[in-house]
Amino acid sequence: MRGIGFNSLTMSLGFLILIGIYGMVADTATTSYLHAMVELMILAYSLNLFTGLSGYANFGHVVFYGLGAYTVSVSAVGLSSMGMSLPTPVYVLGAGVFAAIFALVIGFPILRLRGDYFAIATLGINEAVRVTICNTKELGEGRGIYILGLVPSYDIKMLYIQLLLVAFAVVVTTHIVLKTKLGYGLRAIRADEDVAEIMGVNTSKYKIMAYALGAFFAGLAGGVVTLQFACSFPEYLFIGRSVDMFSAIIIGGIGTLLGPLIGSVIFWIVKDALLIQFPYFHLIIFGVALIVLILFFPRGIVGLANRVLAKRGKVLE
Amino acid sequence: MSRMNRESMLVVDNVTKRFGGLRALNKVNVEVKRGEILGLIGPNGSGKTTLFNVIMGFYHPEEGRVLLQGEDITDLKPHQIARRGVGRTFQIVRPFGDMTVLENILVSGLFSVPRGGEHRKIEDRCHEILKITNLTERINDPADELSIAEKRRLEIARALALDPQLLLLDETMAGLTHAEVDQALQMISGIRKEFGLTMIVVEHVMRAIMSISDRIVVLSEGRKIAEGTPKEVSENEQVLTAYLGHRKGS
Amino acid sequence: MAFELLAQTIINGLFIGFLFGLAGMGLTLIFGIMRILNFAHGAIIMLGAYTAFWIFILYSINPLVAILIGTVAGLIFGVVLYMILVNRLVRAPALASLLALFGVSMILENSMLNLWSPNPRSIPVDYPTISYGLVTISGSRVLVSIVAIAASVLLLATLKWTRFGRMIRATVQDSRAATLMGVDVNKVYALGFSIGIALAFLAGGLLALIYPFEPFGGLQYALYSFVVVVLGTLGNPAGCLFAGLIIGLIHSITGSYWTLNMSPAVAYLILVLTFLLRPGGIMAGRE
Amino acid sequence: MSEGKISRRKYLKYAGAAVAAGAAAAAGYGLSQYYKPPTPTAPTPTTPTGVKKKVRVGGTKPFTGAEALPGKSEGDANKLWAKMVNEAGGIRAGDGNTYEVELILYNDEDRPENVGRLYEKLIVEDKVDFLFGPVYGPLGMATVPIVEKYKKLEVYGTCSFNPKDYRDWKYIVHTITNGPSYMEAILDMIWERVVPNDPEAKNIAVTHGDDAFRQTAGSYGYEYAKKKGFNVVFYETYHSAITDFAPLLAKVKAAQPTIYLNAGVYTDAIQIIKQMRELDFNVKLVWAGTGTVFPSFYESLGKNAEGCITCTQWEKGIVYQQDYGPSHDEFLAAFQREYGYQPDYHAATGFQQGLVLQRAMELCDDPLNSDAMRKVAGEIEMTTFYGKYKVDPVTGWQIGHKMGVVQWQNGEKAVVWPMLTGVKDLVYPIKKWSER
Repeated sequence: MRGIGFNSLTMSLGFLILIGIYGMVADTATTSYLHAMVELMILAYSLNLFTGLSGYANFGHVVFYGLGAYTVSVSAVGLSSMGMSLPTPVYVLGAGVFAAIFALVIGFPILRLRGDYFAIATLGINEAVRVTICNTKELGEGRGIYILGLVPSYDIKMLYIQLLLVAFAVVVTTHIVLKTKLGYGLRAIRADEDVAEIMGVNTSKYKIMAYALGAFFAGLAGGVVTLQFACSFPEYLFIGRSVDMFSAIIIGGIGTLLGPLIGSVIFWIVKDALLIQFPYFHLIIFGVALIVLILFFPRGIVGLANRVLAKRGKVLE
Repeated sequence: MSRMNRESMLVVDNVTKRFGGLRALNKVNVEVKRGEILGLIGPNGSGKTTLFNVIMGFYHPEEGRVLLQGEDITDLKPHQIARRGVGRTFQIVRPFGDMTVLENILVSGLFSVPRGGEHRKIEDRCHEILKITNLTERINDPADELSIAEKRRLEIARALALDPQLLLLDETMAGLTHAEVDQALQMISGIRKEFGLTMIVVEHVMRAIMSISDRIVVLSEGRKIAEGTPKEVSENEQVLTAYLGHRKGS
Repeated sequence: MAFELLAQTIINGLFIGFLFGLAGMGLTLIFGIMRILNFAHGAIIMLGAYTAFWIFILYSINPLVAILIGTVAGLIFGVVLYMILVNRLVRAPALASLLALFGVSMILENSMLNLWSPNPRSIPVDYPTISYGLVTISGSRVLVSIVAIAASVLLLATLKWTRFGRMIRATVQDSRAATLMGVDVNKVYALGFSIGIALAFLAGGLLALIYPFEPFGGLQYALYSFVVVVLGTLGNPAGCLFAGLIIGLIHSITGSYWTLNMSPAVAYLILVLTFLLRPGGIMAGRE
Repeated sequence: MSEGKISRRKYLKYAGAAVAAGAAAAAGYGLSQYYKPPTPTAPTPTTPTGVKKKVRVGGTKPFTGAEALPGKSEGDANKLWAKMVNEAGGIRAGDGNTYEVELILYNDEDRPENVGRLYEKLIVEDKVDFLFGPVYGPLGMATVPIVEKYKKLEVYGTCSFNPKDYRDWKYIVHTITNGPSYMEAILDMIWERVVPNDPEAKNIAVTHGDDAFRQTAGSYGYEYAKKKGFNVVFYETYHSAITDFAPLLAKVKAAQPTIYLNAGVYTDAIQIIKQMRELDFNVKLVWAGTGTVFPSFYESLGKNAEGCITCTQWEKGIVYQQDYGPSHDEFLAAFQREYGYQPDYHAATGFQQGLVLQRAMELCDDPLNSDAMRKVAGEIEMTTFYGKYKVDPVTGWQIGHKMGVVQWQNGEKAVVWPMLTGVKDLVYPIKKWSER
């Protein structure tokens, strides 16, 4: 095996440590800026675990982020009515677990579909969940659920630490998955699903596992955002967020370890700068840039780097 | 293991497969002994590939059963059959394009051992297979960049990595030059000696199939029309008509 | 009383159904030919609505004529969009082409916002309504349905009988085989794609007659079109017409007999159910 | 990927040109006459007279996305206020200094992930002293924890909250009558001006959308109507993104109400009137949604808009006797001159945000300290062109401001409530659809 893998992992974890320390020492505005970037990074990694590796276009991945968010607020309200409350990490973990369970339940039916049918089904599910939330009294309908006071008051540094831990977890998980049967099985499914089945890969089981794993980390990110705003509302399930995650992994390099990291950093910096400079035109410029980038680097930055590095026998994972 | 005939590796028992009105396989009975190379020939559309897909569990037969070493595998999923040691190659090469040659082989390697033996042991076995199918120098190149002949050998290597007991070779010689066919024949007999494999080989290159098979089964329009040693089959009247069509005046 | 409500519901359902069908047709034609899901479909429908609206306002001609001119403009826009971007997308990996089209919808929606302000608009024109007892049929909806049916029949006829139609169907079956048969697949892609866009412009124009529209209003129509397209089997325009009616009825019946706010959810649930029962969509196999 | 691959360099040149052309075309088009993008936010500095201090005010509005309409008009009004204050030499605060206003507005796209980052940037990086809240309810609530932590006074504009969600926040003040009492003005107007001479008017139907604002306005309106003595013959919620109301209206028509009130937004309002006409569903008075206030409502519906009423935070023609800030006409003229379009209630509310801050600074002896300012803002009572301002000192909830009611009468919005000088007669019952 070529000397690869190892340094991609150290690079990503090293980068996380770097922005972690910088975020903690700098002023809270920078912490909040990095917090938003790391949140997008986690979502990109969670999408990469499923779509990146298996090639199944999941356009409704934000539904797990939303469900994670609602798990925290619903459980916070529920527990407080019984006079109890949990430490925040338990809430966040609960958010991830619920999202993963939901993925397992919904995964069986829709993972029997392929390609474009699957993409549309995920869109449908995201909308169906959002509409159902909007119409259920207990879930706060359109107004959302407010838990100000039920969870520790807003402290961006603490939230940032929790988010970094989740980011560490998702990066290490991606590395492990890429090195084990799950990773090879998923990449085989992406290349040619029927042949993968014939080569011994239990395709239906592996797709579900990846789907639930991705959902778990998206749920964790959702849990943290509810703690940040002390409320959760249907806008968390806005389809635009799925597009952001998607752009991040396409820009960075789909199905790789470094791809989601590079992609989300570039995506966030460019989008934020454009948003502040051109309040009205930012999406036009961003749209044009996205298209040119996709046509030029369909394999993303890591893909490009690999083409360059391949001559020297090294490949970025 | 099998109460019936001890050395029978695979029994295709009275299998019928229909696609709408078309009867692709019609009550086909085939038996392959352990360590034997069975040639499977027949004109295009005679059901050879369909039979492979039924054996691999990709298609489910309307009637009949498939037994692997006495165990009924008719209702198993392809990956379960593969893990029971049945490897297969494809008529039109289907490599895992964006994965390297080694990774292509690692996929089946990892899934062959039921408990998923540790990485190191599997990797050594893969390197050995690469040597036999002389793909070693292309080890880290993406499968897309291989030549047709190399991709054909990769298919065989990938099937071998499953540590199979039964190998299904689907026209691995098609489109090869004379020299390349001889090379392939040599490799297949080498594999047979090295791993003691039972094989079913589908081939249109008569010279190759006749020389390598112990026994030959001939299919036409989904039915078995002849069976026997290569010599018997090549003189069989029905086989010639099936292949060459009716001779004038006969 | 209950009968009138049922009759009114079914009539409303059918009328929107034709519009959903037409909107779906543009989408499914493009998918059929190029295996690309046009995620900019919603924004393009809105662009069609604005085009028809401005032609009507600036030249104050009969709205139908304005819509037809708009459709021709759609054809040209389709060709331009194909030349600049889409012909390169055909060869790009599937995930990338889906996202590139999202990029297109970002550009279109925000350009419309900056050009024509976020104010919702509608073509202010009224056609007489016909009513029997409590059941009334609005003139503009009848008109919209007639045009939608005419366009659908016209499309199906061209596909069935004209040479160009056969070339498109060949490409839909198997583009590689079509090339071998001497079909200039690139020309089919270009024209097929622009016909799909023209249909979206037509749907947008008709929609502007009966519903208000604004730059970001396309998402809801896109989601409904996806449901219609998948129900009618991807790549099968005839199936679309049929599926459009079903979704129109579901939308209307849920609205009348449950609450209107669950209509989209019911449509999406029907979509997921169809996937399970007939993965190929209801028209699978019956081309 | 190989066959038909254009050489990378040729494509680069071609794509580069397309990118530049695309962005330039968009920017150029953007400056078309109808829709002028805002001038840079920081107003032109005025000639310094004496010791000048600076007060920084920050906020975010949804300049793009589905909420772009209210975002742009509220943002424009905030900027107009800052410009007018600076042109008049700044705010003469309670501590004797005069403060020049520096306003910083960002685009939050009405998306939660932008709010956290932008408010931290405003408070910590841009060091703003006070904040104008975002336009959309849930997003407004999302800023509460940040504002409470950094103890920064935040004045909310058209962002409506629900009293049930109030937790003891200390730095927030509202300007508009909040969601719950939106329908009160209409119901009071009907009770005072219609019921006495048409008892039938008690039978009303109420419907509303299911997003934050319409849910609050509709459900509280329903309770208020029952408390007031109305007989609500039909009540239902509809999905906020729905554009086809025929099924709903068929049911409302079946209930045969005299008056039909729908708490909806702009697209609902147009669509409901169109489909009431299609279904020939006649009532003596109709409120189709707050969107009725927009001029383009009348443009889109033509004569069908005649007679439609709506409650509104503020409307041209509601002439309060203001004891602070510009008069009704001065505000209208200033806005028309600056932006070339009629201000709607979002714009008026945006301007009121500024006036509340300005008045509080004038009366507060420590004008940059949020605690002191919040205390003053909680206690002041004033009437501006926008109407009365009085908040509950503890919750910051607006209790003074009352909604007005307007009715489209031959192409103009006539003020029919509150009963101030110059109020017009109410056209009741409105013409049947067939007679228009």
